[in-house]
Amino acid sequence: MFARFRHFARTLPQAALLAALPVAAIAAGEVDFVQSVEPAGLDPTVSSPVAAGQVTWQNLFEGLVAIDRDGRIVPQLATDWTISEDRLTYTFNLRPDVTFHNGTPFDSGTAKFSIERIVADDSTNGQKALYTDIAAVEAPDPQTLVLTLSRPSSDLLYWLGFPAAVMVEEGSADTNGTDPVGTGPFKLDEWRKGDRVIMSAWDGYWGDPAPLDTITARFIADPQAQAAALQSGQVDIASELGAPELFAQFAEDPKFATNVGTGEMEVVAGMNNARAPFDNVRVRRALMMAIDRDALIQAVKSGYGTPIGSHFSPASPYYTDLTGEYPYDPEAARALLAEAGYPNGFEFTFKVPNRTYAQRSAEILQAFFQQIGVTANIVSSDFPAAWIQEVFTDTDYDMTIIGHAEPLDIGIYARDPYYFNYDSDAFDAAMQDVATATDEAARKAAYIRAQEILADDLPALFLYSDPKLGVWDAGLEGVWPDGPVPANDMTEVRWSE
Amino acid sequence: MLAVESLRVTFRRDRAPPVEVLRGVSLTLERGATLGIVGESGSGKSVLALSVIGLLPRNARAEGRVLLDGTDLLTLSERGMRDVRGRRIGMIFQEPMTALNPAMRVGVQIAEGLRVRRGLSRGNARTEALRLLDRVQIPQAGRRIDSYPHEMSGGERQRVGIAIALALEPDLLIADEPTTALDVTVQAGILDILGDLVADLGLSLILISHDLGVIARLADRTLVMHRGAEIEQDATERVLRRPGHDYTRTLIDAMPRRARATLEAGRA
Amino acid sequence: MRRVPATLWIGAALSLLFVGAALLSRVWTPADPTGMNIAARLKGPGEAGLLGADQIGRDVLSIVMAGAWTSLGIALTATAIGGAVGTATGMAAAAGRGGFERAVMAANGVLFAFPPILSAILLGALLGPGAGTAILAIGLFMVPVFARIARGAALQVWSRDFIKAARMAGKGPVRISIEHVLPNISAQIIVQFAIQTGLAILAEAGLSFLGMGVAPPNPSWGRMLSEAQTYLSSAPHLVLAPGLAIAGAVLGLNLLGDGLRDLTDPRRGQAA
Amino acid sequence: MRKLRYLGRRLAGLLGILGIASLAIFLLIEAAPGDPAQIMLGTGAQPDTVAALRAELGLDRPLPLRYLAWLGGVFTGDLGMSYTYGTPVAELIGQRLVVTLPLTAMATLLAVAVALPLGVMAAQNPNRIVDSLATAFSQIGIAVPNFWIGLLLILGVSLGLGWFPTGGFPGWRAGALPALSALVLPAIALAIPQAAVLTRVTRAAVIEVSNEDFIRTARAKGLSRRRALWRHTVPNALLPVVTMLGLQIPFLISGAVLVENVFTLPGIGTLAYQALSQRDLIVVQNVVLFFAVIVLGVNLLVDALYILLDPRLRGSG
Repeated sequence: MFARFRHFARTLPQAALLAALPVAAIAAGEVDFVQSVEPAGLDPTVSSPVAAGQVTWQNLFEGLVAIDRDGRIVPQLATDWTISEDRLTYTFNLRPDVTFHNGTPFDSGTAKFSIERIVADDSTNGQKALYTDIAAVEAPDPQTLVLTLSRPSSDLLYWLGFPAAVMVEEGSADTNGTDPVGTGPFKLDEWRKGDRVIMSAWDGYWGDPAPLDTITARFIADPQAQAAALQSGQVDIASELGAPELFAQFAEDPKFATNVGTGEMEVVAGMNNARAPFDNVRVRRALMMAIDRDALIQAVKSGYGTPIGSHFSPASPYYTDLTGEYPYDPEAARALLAEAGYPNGFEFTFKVPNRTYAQRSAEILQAFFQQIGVTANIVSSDFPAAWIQEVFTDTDYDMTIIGHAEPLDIGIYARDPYYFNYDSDAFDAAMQDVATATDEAARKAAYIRAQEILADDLPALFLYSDPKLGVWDAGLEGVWPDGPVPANDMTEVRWSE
Repeated sequence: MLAVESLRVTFRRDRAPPVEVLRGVSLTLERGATLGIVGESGSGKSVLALSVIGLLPRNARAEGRVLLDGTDLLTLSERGMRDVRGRRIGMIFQEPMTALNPAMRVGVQIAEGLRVRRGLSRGNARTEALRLLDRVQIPQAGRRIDSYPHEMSGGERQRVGIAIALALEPDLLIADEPTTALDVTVQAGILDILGDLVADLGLSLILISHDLGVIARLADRTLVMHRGAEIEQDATERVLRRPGHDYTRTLIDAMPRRARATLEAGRA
Repeated sequence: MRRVPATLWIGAALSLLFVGAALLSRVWTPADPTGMNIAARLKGPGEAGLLGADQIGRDVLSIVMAGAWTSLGIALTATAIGGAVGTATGMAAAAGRGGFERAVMAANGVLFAFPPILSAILLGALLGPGAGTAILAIGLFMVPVFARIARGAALQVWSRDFIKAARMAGKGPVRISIEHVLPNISAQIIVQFAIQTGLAILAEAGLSFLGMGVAPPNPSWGRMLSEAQTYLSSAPHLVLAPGLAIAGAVLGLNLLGDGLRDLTDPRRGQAA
Repeated sequence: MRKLRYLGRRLAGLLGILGIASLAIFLLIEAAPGDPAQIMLGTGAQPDTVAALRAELGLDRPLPLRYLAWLGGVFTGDLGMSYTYGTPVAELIGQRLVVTLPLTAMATLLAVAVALPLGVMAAQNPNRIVDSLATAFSQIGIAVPNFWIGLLLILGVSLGLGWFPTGGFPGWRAGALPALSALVLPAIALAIPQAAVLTRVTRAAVIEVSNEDFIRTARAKGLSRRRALWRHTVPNALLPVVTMLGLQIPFLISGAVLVENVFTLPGIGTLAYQALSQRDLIVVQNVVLFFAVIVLGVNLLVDALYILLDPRLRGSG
């Protein structure tokens, strides 16, 4: 009875709406994907790279190389490349007959401009630090680009596949934030700020045209609203559903395809290693052992997520499982705390960004710490503004909690200054070995050593890796299941016949 | 023409026993005659007037009979009563400052009854309103017709009040303390107009006042009321000259000496 | 003796219920309002506690009770501060007149120009979210309200004869304000206090909803609602309890205020 | 004439208040911790990159200069460029206004449409069921937070019945109907507390005016109760209602911030909130100033309406 009423109730206003709408409002080649954060500008080479890249990377902008859905480096605007014996010179052969959306041809001159712009003194590229080993850029002929490094950087090729290193051209570089001009298969139609970015297929694309005619990024911060938009068909893809607790209902629904993918986001509780008692490694270990990471994931992420023991997530090719290093053991934690000189525990201020996952995790950590006699006083911090100022810039904090979304970003622990105030010669050496590794095995070994040092030193409490909970219309193919790069690559997405 | 028979009015009150404000009053009024009702404030004069025109507050209950040409007004429906108000009985109120709608031009207020009850066109109603303003001796009526009440003096407003009451040419006019709120100099003018109307149009008039001087000027008969009851009722001359009751006498004594003198003079 | 209006009874009873719950929560709640229980998460009313459990398995009834303490505490403190400052400036404006009065009224105009939530968000940005910020922001927006009412009421008192007498007796404006004006306007201020406390609860809930309220684990009705939005379809009970608590507390205080006004001002009592 | 001078004086006072408000806004936002350049660049950026961006945004100029530049821009109609979006602030506000303005207008219309008849009916039938219902509605409506109403509407109407979207805004280009239907529930949530306040004021005002002498005069003309009500009582009772509408503007805006948040509408409230958390200072300054202008402007408008509604204030001649 109720069901019938609901059906009637549902169809009534819809019929009225449909009658009023122009026909063919829904084209076959159209996809709307949801994204929780709206980028400040659409240019991934300036300002907030993650959100901008999630909209435009691969769709609008392309790089010399790209990272594919499996995390591999693949050629893009460079067809192939050679690396010199001393690993200091990279020579790229560039793809001919590539033009930007505004008709400007892509050649080694534009590539040189793009790279030099990243490393310039007045560069406003947020990821500049990754590319500063590039000492010189040369363009000996239109199809050849030569990069000379000041020291070996084994990850450089990987970084060049990143949103922060996409190719732009000089004439439009300054306005890419609002009016992006790239070489990708889609071009910008309209950006309705606060709501959506609409992109449509560009007929001048150098490669195979994308199957879709139109793609739209919809910015919906609230997880409930994301789920509702999916259910009502207003959006087709949520590659990272914000509400894990709603995921199960989509998994049961045949209208949707779901996938629990691995993501690159590691949630860690960073500590101020320069401040007592967090300068004491035994205290840090005791706190780590006070936490039942599985229970935490259950509570915060409805069980979707993987405990981590160090800074890499299982999505990383160099991941090694170190969760066994300091497992949940409140008894041992209490003992270790006493050994460190805090038999009665201590009290500290827990500066938590006012974001749901952080607040929720902090509340649970607070309860765990209480079990070993440590009192955490939670202070909300307005994110990002106040948090970045207080924690990141001023490092005026005891403990905080935040997700690190950039892949292969373990190097942040070697940075000085960085908000952990962590200083370890052994770790710095391991990172040096990563940079100078001449083969993949040596590189992997160095990365694993770096992870092991962190897992033992615990400059931060390593909590969990965020899953990439993908939900999309069951009629869609080609959606990225995992997230080796935070992106919504729509270039291979199609509606199945 | 009008006969009120043992009219009782009681007010219901919240959380208190009902109170009786009229305790059986009777009166009769001939066509073209003027009845004065006198009494101190709270004596039930106004309630009596409101019962006749059927505008008692909601919590009031009237018993008895109010016969207008043989029809008991108390038994009339609201719709029936609406035909009586304005057309058969017009009423003039005490406070010219508050008795007019402050947000409406006076001409419109006069014309409103004509338009609603008579169905006159806007233009015809305006012409008629202009005539009425002339009738109540508003100078420069053509200009003043578009004034708002606050732009007029008290006397002028009271004249507008009379014009409103006259608009539908009623047979009976009830004037409830029409001059009390006015300056002495203005009072006379208003009373003159009322007197002229009775004389020229053959109206019946019920004139309510606490001021015997006012009553004495116009009323053929006078009803003296006290605490909701009739004290005496007779020809005005008789009541004033040979008050049949102590209360009437105190009313006469309370009059200013000069007014009493005029009264004496008038009597003489 | 006038009869006590029914609204006053209902208002007083509702207000007492919430004050009682707030006080009780300091010594007893059915369960630990901060104690999580993963096994019970999102369980409905009856399955886990009287009002169910939240997303980390805390007992909803216990958090709502403890939330009363937070909510009432912030609202009362903010209104008390705003009320005291506002009343004092309003009385001073009435006593001082002239330029001072104009300055006070202009300052009120500036405060009035900022929509309350917006000024609270601005303050939140400046001071960081937390109870102190909420109290300050809400209190600040109470100031012009009380100032206006106190000034209006005080001006009426100042025009009365006994003030003239006091002035002729050589009393200064400060002394007159305290001895004569304050007692005569206190009834109006108290009535306004009850109503403004209700508004303060609404404002606090709004701030917490936007993540600008007290820090966890201090329970807060507004934050409960903001968290409940995520579970709207899977656990609707989470959205009902805190909302009803807010509405009930505000309703109680409003009725209390209206009832008090009817009691102290017979003219209004009849009109209402 | 007198009235014109009065309105002129009001306008001057208003500009003074806006001047003080603008300085307060500017200083408050400047004093808040958080560097827009650092926020835009994220946690990966090095200090020299941040410094470069600060220079590019003009954030390295001295404080008084930036304030004066902003104020000068406001007077010439140039509100500056958003740090984060990189678009003119005026354009940004305009884009958001096409959501917030219809939203608040719909809410106000809805509130008036409910409150006026309800308040009048309640006043006409004291102590009857209508009156009790109206009183209950106004008491409860004032007490419930509008964002909670929003949540309940999403729960019951959107998720339950499947009517109207749960949030988001398709844009006016998608057609008037989809756009309006996205605003229906938020407008209802916003309208209910407003309607409650207005019902209360209307009821009290109508009761008060009903007891005026001129209503008796009108009835004595033989006017029906209904005509006396709509021609005489209601026009005179509108004054306090209009006043209350003006006084409610700050609350309406506050409510819009919350309701836009619940329904994820890209309105000006969301813009203010978002820009502040991004420390897009120039946007925050302008939006807050804009709201102040609206609040004060509406109150000036209410004053003007007063003069229109009450001829006594119009002055003769």
